[in-house]
Amino acid sequence: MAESLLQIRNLSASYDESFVLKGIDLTVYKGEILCIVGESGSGKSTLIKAICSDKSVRVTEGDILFREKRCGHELLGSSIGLVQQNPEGAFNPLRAFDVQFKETLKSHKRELDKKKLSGIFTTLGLKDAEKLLKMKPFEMSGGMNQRMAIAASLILEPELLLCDEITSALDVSTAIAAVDELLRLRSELGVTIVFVTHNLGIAANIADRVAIMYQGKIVEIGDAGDVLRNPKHDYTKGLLRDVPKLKLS
Amino acid sequence: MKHGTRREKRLRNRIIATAVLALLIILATTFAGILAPNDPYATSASSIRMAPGAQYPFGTDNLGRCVFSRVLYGGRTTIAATFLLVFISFLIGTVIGMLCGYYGGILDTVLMRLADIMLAFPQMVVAIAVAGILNAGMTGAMVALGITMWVSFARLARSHTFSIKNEAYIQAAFFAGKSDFYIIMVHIFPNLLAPVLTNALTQIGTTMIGLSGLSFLGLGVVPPKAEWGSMISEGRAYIQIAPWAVLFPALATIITIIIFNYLGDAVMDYMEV
Amino acid sequence: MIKKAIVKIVSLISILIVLSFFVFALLYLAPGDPAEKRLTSQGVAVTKEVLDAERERLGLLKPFLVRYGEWLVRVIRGDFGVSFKDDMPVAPKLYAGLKNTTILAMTSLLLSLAISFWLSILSAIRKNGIADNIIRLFSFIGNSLPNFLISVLLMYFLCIKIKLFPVIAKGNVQGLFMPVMSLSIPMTCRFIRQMRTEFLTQMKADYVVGMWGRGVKGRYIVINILRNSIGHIFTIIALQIGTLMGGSVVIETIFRWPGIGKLVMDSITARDYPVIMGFVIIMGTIYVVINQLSDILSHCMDPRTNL
Amino acid sequence: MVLLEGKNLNKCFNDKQGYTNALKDVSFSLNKGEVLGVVGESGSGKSTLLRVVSGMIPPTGGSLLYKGEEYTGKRPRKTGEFLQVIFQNAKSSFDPRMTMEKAILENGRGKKDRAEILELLKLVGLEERQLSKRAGELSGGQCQRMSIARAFYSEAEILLCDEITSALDVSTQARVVELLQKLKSDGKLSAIFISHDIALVSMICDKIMVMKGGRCVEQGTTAEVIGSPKDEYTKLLIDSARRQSV
Repeated sequence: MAESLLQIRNLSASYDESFVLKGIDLTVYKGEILCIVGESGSGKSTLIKAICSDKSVRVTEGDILFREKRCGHELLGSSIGLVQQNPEGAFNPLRAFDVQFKETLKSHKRELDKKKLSGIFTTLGLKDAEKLLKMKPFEMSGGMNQRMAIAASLILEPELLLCDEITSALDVSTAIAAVDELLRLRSELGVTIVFVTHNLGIAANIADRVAIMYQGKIVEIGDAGDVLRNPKHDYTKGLLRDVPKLKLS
Repeated sequence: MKHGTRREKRLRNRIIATAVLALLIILATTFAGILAPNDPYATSASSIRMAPGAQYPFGTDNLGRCVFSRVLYGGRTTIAATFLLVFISFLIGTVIGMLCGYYGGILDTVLMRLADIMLAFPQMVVAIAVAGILNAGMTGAMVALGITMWVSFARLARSHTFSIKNEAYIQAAFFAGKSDFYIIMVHIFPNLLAPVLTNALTQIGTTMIGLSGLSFLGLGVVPPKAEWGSMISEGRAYIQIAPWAVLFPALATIITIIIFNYLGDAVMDYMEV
Repeated sequence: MIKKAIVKIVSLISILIVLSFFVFALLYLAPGDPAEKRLTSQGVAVTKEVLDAERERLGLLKPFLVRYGEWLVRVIRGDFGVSFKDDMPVAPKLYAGLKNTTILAMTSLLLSLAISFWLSILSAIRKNGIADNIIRLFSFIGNSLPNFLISVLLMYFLCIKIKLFPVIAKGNVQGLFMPVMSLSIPMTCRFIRQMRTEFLTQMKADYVVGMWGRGVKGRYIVINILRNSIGHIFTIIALQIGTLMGGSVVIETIFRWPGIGKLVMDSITARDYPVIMGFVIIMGTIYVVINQLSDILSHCMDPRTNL
Repeated sequence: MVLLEGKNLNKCFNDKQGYTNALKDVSFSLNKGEVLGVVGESGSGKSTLLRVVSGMIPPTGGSLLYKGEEYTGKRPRKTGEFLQVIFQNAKSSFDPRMTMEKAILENGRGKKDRAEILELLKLVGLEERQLSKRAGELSGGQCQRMSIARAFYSEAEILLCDEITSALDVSTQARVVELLQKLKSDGKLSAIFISHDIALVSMICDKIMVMKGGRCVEQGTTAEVIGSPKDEYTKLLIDSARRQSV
């Protein structure tokens, strides 16, 4: 595939005094959507935190390289965008969106480009950008906040977007719609996406490649079709067997 | 039991150490009768305002009474009154709070409205007025502070009862056919005890400050009964000549309040972990 | 909005009515009969005839609620009755005292706020650092000290040991120093503790994580934290006003500051009930109004909170 | 034999937001040994249905029958004699200070039969030593098994399962589903199974009811509903589920 964007080499990390990541090797290529699938306690959220250089995660071994350079907090926002599970958590609920967008941009020494922003809004299916920007997060629904959070990440034009369980709080049909939106984003803006989820079904829908995590390790990684159709690792096989399937009779 | 992290262990040690100190203070004042070298009420014209020495470790006051003995006896008054007041408030507040949280409805509205109104008044202002008008010594002072103190317990117990009541295990108890009384006593009370007791612990320091403040103003104990606040107030008049009559009870007050406050803080931190 | 305002005003008025009823009832809970109290506090020999005449004059023979109503109407007009001691109207005394108390209390409050605001920010930002530990230690100790103790100790060390200030306060700036210190030290410590907790709560809020994830600069995050804390800080201040009122009684008595607190303590000694009642009514009203105002302010700052 | 029946159930809530119709004219029937699945997304009224049927809240209209006898308006203390609820959050359905044994005994209405408890434990795939544990010391899946054992101990015939697997991991969920399938094939299970996941429901249930906006939009045997859905919304749900299946 194309050039590599993010490289994780032999990463071990601890969180809350216990080791949760053991020898992770992972490369994210430009333009792809990589899904990291794992159950609770698999270490998938810790991996995201480690990529973001969150202080609560202590890297004990290995490197995380973004474009051949060590990852640091300064990359967050401008090069690596992060969208979190809790949509209300992205913004200060009490202040209007436009102020918060401006603060985000100013932190990266940029100005608010209204045209670009409304372009992103349209891609995300948000109408009437002017009015939305005047509103405050607490006045809007979770779904709208989720989109605004994605917009706030995209306005900085990051090359890599990390999505942490963003569909798990949504209903089935809404989750599918959100997935479609992300796919459209990729095709229109060419952003690389790392999508973390516990839901294999969602992964099957969105991923180019899938990485299965179990007990702090990546047990299997490969093209989505390969991994999901011909799993090699026992854990993946079990996981695939356990996904509820529609029974017709 | 759960395995403690380092932080938890450190907190637990802190709590134990402070609790031992608190216990020592309580014991020292409870057994004031044995520990005190002199009669705290015996006046003696020959030993007025004597500096600390062998016979009177903390010196004597204006009437020749032993300050050390009075500090011990005074501590008993303050600590006993504080514990009694906190305990009564705890009892009344918790029962009211549990009933309000559990049954809701009119009972809840009326009692919580009352609690709101109680909190709407400045506590010390009301306490000073009540204690001043009742003129009933330490009981008056306790009533004056108790009027508003039960409210914090009631509110806390109510909000915890409220959230416990919405837990599935209460529903499960309903489906098991259990009575309201059983549910309150077996499921609700034990589960809200920890936070409410923590509140009781943090209230001890505040209550001591309040009670000794009222005594200082002459609205608490009736002289000659020993109490730290009133001893400081009496000694203030001749502080230039006999500073020990003020400084020792002051020191006792500070140390006691600090220990109890520290204990309260530590337990609160521990509960949050 | 209008509905909310009406609800707020109604609750304010009902609280004040309960307060006034409570105060009026208190007089009757007190041991002895008001007429007798009045006569004894004036040093008149109490005989049955004098007592009956006094009862008649005070209107004590009317039903309780009627007397309460008449008293309430007078209070609303600003008439707190006449002093038992010297038959002078109580209101002017109370107002004069209130003015001095306000000077003392406001100075202490502003001083405490000015100090505690910066220290608590410093303490919260440098959590578990050296500065934080020192600030926490001092604020913990200060919070554990009753203000009568602080004033006695200050007096001993500053006035007697090093003779920096006169023992008895005069109504000037120099006289203000000691009482203000005594009131401010514990209040500053309480403010620091409460504001620090508030800032720390805000720092843990989801939005801070979200902003951090977008690479927003620290100074903008601080602005957001301060913005969201304001509502709570109003509440913290309003609640401290009550403690301040109680504290000023003690401090004014110790330093002989001619405020309303000293007035009420003198009246308690002299069993001069109208002054005590007036004191509770005035202080209660101020406190209730301030708290309701702070509710409204924090609702404006954070519309999610209930009014 | 018809065990449980609901006829034209209605439920209105009258709260601060105004008047909401959470349940509109919903009818169902449950036979012995049968599992009825209720599917819907958030706000569909499926949880309200469970609360009404179990007696936690009274319906505003319609009637509920158990073996032909009306029990509308009866509260959980009474309905608990013939139906038991398994809650979504298994851990919080046990008092954190109570051992499992005590919690199970509590549901026996005075009965104290340790042998039966041990048998039930075997049935749900747990071990005796877990009886002395508290909810915090067990995993979510174990707690959910425990609450099934507790429900069986009460000798109630009907289980109402409220999203009982949605807080669990996929693999844990699969084990609980297997347990339910086994209980069903042994003829021990008559239940209403509420879930947002139509695939999951299709694996366990004999009959399916699809709910949207408080209304039942489609009802029938699993084969009918999944095989030839009539309602658009059902089709959408099945479609989403298909896309999510691997």
